[in-house]
Amino acid sequence: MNNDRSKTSSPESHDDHHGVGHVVPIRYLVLNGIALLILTVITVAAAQIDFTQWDIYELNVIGAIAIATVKAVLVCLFFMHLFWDRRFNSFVLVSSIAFVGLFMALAMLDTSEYADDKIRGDSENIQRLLEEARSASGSAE
Amino acid sequence: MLMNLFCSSPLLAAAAPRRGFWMPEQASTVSGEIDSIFMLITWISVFFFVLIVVLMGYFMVKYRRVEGHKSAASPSHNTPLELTWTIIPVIIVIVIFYMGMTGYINLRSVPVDAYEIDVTAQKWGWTFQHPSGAIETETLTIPKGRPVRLMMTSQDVLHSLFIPAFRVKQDVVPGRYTYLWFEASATGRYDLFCTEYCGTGHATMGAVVEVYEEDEFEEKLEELLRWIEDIPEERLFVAGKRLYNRCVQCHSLDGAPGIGPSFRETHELWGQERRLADGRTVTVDENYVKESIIYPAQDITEGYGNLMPSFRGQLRERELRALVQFIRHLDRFDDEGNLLEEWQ
Amino acid sequence: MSTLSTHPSGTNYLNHTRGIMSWIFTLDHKRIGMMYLCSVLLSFFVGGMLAVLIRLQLWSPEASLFTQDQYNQIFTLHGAIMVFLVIIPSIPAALGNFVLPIMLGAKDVAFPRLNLFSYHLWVVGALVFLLALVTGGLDTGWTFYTPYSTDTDSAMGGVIPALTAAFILGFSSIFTGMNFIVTIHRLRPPGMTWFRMPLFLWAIYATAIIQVLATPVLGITLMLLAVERAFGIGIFDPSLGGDPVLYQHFFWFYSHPAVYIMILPAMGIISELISIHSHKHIFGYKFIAFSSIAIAIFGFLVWGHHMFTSGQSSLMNVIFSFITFSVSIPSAIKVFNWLATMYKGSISLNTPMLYALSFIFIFSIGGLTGLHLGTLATDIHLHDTYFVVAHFHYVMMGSALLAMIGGMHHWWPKMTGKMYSEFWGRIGCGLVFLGFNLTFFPQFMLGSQGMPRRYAQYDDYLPETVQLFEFYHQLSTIGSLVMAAGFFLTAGYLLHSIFFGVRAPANPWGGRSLEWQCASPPPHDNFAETPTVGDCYDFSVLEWDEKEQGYTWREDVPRPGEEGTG
Amino acid sequence: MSHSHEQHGHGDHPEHLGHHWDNLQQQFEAGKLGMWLFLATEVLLFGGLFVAYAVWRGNNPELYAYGSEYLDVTMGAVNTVILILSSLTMAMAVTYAQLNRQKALLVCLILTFLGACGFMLIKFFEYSDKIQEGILPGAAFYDPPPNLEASNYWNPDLPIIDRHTLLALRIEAAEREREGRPAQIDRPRFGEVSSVAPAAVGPAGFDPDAVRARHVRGEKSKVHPLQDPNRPVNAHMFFNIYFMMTGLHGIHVLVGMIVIGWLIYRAALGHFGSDYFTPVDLGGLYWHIVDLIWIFLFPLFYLI
Ligand code: HEA
Ligand code: HEA
Ligand code: HEC
Ligand code: CUA
Ligand SMILES: [Cu+2]
Repeated sequence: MNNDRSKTSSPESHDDHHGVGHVVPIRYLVLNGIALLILTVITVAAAQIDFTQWDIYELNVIGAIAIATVKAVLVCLFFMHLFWDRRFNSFVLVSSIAFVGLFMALAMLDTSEYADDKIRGDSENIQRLLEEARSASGSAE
Repeated sequence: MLMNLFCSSPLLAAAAPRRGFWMPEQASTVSGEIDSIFMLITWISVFFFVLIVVLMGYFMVKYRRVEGHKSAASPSHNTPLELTWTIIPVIIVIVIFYMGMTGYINLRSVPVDAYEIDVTAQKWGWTFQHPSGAIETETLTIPKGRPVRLMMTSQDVLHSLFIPAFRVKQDVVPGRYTYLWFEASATGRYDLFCTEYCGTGHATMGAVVEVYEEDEFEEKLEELLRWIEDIPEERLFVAGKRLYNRCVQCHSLDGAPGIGPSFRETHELWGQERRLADGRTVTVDENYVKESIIYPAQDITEGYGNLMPSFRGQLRERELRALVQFIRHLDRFDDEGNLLEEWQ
Repeated sequence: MSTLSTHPSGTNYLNHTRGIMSWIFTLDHKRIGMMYLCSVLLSFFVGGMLAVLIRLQLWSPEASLFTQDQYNQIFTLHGAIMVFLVIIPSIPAALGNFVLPIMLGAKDVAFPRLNLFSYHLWVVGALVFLLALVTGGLDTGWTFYTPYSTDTDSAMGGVIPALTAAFILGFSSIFTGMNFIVTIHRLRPPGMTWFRMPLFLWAIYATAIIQVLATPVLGITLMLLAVERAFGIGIFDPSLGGDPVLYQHFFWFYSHPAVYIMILPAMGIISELISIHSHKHIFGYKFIAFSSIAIAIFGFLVWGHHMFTSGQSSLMNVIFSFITFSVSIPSAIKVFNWLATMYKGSISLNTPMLYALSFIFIFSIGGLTGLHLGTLATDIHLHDTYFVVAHFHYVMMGSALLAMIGGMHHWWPKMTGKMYSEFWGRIGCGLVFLGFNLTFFPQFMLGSQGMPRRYAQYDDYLPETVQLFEFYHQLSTIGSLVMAAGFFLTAGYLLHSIFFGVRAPANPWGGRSLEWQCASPPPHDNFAETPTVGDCYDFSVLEWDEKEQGYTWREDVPRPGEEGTG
Repeated sequence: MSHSHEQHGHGDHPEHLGHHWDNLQQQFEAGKLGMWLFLATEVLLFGGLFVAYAVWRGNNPELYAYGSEYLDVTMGAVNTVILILSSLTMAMAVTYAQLNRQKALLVCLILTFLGACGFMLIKFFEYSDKIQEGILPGAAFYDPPPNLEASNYWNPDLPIIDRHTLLALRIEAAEREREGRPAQIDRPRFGEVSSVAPAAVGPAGFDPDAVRARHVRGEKSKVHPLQDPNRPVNAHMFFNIYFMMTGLHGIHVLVGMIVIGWLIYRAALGHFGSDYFTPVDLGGLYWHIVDLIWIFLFPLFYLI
């Protein structure tokens, strides 16, 4: 009875079975760690480049997110064993991200659509706060 | 009988002659279209509901369990059949969606020549301001046969303006403007509700929409501006309170400085010197207050910016006087602006 | 195989250990389910009594029973209790906990400790909710809309405790959902393939997906709201530059899927009830199973239909309206499949079946009026009126909750080992059904005629309007009293049956899913031996046994195990 | 529990196997799936905040360009490195547990724990800096720093830029321009007054291009935001989201420290080995997701 269960439920075939689960060699982990550190350096460096001089402001954002995504994928695949795990676990992760993406896309679309209806400038309340700050700090004039 | 039930109830006919069974009277140009969409969906629903309930009742009786009777063998699935009752509803809902969308686009497309009314919502009341400067709070007076556009914002929390007879509704959101438009197609008086929960007074935050023929409307509008003539000179300060609606955003009555100085402060300084931003001083008197309203930029009070709009042309002489009297006699009102007993 | 049909000889889960502690700290899914059931019913009673107060207040237009502030608290509490304490945990956590592992053929859920923890979280959440009452009350409506809820001058003092409570209850719900997904994935015994699972399990599975994916967003929303209210940070509050419409996106991103947390398990129950009590194979198993998943997924795409008038942009309104209709298709599939199941069946009009039929009747109305609301042009008129109130009571109270009551009757013999009075059961169901429709049908007209919701009184308006509203409100109030009578009756005979009821057979209705193969009430570990699984909707193998007063396996048919399948 | 063992009569039931499981593999995989589902809820929990981030960024990019100048990139980068390293040691801990290397397991866990401490320490400095400077979320943003002299940004010669000061600056600038002198403020733009009703007017004199250019040139704004005529409207919004996200992340790190502490305790007692390492594995997954979120937070707040 247990036989067909454990057959279907064992991970991918290259599992050399020390007990349960897949053992990831330390070598892989260290390499992965180094890759992550290098990518961190790259992100910081890339942020210094002035893409605005070529009129492409958002490239900084896109680049940073792209690198962060690569890092995240590395963490997931190797540190978190998803590379060797059941595909369903990856599916769970990916779908959670997909739902965040869905939420984000629709919410951004809407808020940008009605952005023009907003009353510009500081709200009355903030003006009041500033006024208070001014009289409190005594730095006016 | 059924037709009766769904179109107009005899039971209620006496109470509300112009109402249908489902919908209130149609008093705007869009209500007809919206009602027909509503009725279409209702009839589709009735069809499916009756279909389902009749089948259910029939099966219930026909296949009721009796001694010895076994359920007859019948297939446990039938893909064509199942696809049929998937696809038919799909088609139906697409039609419904499309009609709803076109109706909605109508509701959002304001004709260019619309008559504009500014609406401010506050807990728990509405302020409607006409282009001529006439302001009303308990009623909303509009012309028949002319598109009206309401530009709305709220001073505090969410509210929502709902006129059932016009089939329009829009939330009023603090920190932004939302709009609503309609064209009344019948004169009369209609309810206006607040339909976004806003606290204690939510249930009573209503007004009455009054629709007049065009010429009558102009008269009403005049009247709205003229009401002040009917108030005796010595009680003008009461009229000033009503006009204060337009100043409330910037001037408080309780002494707390807002965008502009509190009227309480101005009142307390009556007859005394007031320092101005440029270092001059000026005596707070009738003249100063009047000037402040008509040429606000001339004398900027110390500690405030040049932010007050000029009301030149928007307030007539008597209204100006009423406001001046109001500020001058502010000791007859409490901090909320209620008239004290002895002055009522 | 003696346990399949005979009475239990030894202990069962109810008496296998004793003492109150053996319940409070039990790890047995059945006991946890029962504790959930009692707690949920208690909350339902409280919420129901508040509902009756609402109805009494609205009897007359000037509404003199309560002040406006009191009324606002009453409907807020009514809504919040019913949603967060009653209907979301009702079917999954109470009935699901009890039957899911048994139906699956497992000994327990995957994480029994987590399961108990969920229940304890529920209790803590309920207690914190009470805290909201003593810290100044709660009057925001169950939707906590900003800026009303974050403005300390507007909303009463209990907002933060209430948010905390809802946060805790949310995590209780998440853990239940996680537990069920893992149980269904990992604890299916041999032979229990996905398509042999009873449809109730598919429904619970689809529900669990929503619980896991949507509820965390509620968590973060409530957290932001609490921070906003406590410290005034301004993500949602316009007086600090925030955006109140964004809050509504956050709220409904959870709360629309949440309505499917309520209805999906109910639909699962109905699939079971209709098939078992018609003694006929369910029609279109796969369509029903997949439509549950489809509802769960589509349910995430339509939240904006609650915001058609909120200041949401016209573009999004159109998009959301379009997607809204997509959810009605899988629902339609289910309704038609249920009807087809009844066709040529052999229908026993037992109390559970009566509830199932009531469900179809009421859900059709509730769901179809969802079409009026999903349609842009008409929702503009209907939004925030009693039409919406009627719609959601038809689907929440009349559908989800009645399905839960029906399911409770269905599994009552299994849970308690006692039969209730069939006669009073039918009367009770009838009263509830009539009372329900009398309460809520008039509210459709009330709403389309313009009566706004959350109104403590309605005397301030034009006389003919008030007169019309009064008429419908009075009908509604009368109905609610009839319904209350029905529920009291139900509570009465159910309690009676616990003490004086006839012993229940293992299989009183003739169900084939695994829970009917174990004794009533089930033993501590559910099955003495791992049960064998067959087609759980093939009733031809069962026959009525007079001696047993229940159904037993036909002598002339081999059991699945014996014929070598499995 | 012993009770149930008798009942289903599995004589050979391993020690760590719950009574309702068939074998360790099944139990392990269930635990893992459960953890992944939990991580999915974490993703959605943070997801809400990412949505808030994206919505505000999409509509008001200037807030981010402006606000991020007040964050310390070095601290953020060091913290990123720390978290990556501690993630590495955590992953190694899992391997060592599976290989029955008790000592190495313990060392790795302790290193992970130290990483978490280091992260929190740096966070503590960052936060106390912000509090010192009065750069806080929400209404508190509009209070001047508690100690004006000690502030690195506060310039005693400058007024707080509120509506009135801004007005004065505008008039002054206009006069200078008229007199042919160059304007002192960078192209101030002002909140538009709506035609509909007297709208709130505030210091909207913000020029995103100018700030971007300055940012790219590597110049820090040296003035306290309250004194900065280029402060965008609702500048506090950046800090709202910054504090909410890093705060929630910080709470997760604290929880992670408790979890790792507990793992250290059990590892020291020798509880884990090749046949039972689920707690290490699941704790590790949790720790990695904390790292993963930081991997996004770092560039999103500090760098762009
Ligand atoms: C159990 C809970 C539940 C369920 C199942 C539903 C189901 C649906 N709901 Fe409902 N809804 C609520 C609970 C629920 N709702 C609540 C609580 C609110 C208000 C919250 C508040 O504001 O406080 C609300 C509000 C609400 C609104 C917002 C109204 C407003 O505030 O303006 C809308 C708008 O689209 C809507 C639509 C729908 C639709 C289209 C469905 C569909 O899923 C219905 C599908 C079912 C059918 C269509 C019937 C069966 C099919 C047939 C009989 C076959 C024929 C079918 C066709 C031809 C299509 N609902
Ligand atoms: C599952 C959800 C649920 C349920 C079951 C109910 C049940 C009822 N509701 Fe409720 N209701 C809501 C959810 C629910 N409601 C929500 C979410 C709101 C919106 C709140 C808001 O605006 O913020 C609302 C609002 C609401 C309003 C509108 C208030 C307003 O807008 O001003 C009204 C008015 O009539 C109302 C009435 C009723 C009535 C008469 C019942 C009756 O059906 C109740 C009948 C029940 C009883 C009388 C209890 C009897 C119980 C027992 C005796 C014990 C049970 C034991 C066993 C059966 C064994 N409800
Ligand atoms: C947009 C905001 C705003 C509105 C609306 C507004 N005011 Fe003012 N008001 C100000 C400001 C700012 C000042 C101070 C600067 C100045 O004197 O111009 C001021 C100053 C005044 C003063 C001088 C007060 C003093 O003590 O020096 C008077 C009087 C006055 N307003 C009357 C009115 C009246 C009457 C109305 C309504 C009909 C009104 N204001 C509407 C902003 C406003
Ligand atoms: Cu204003 Cu409700
Ligand atoms: Cu919905």
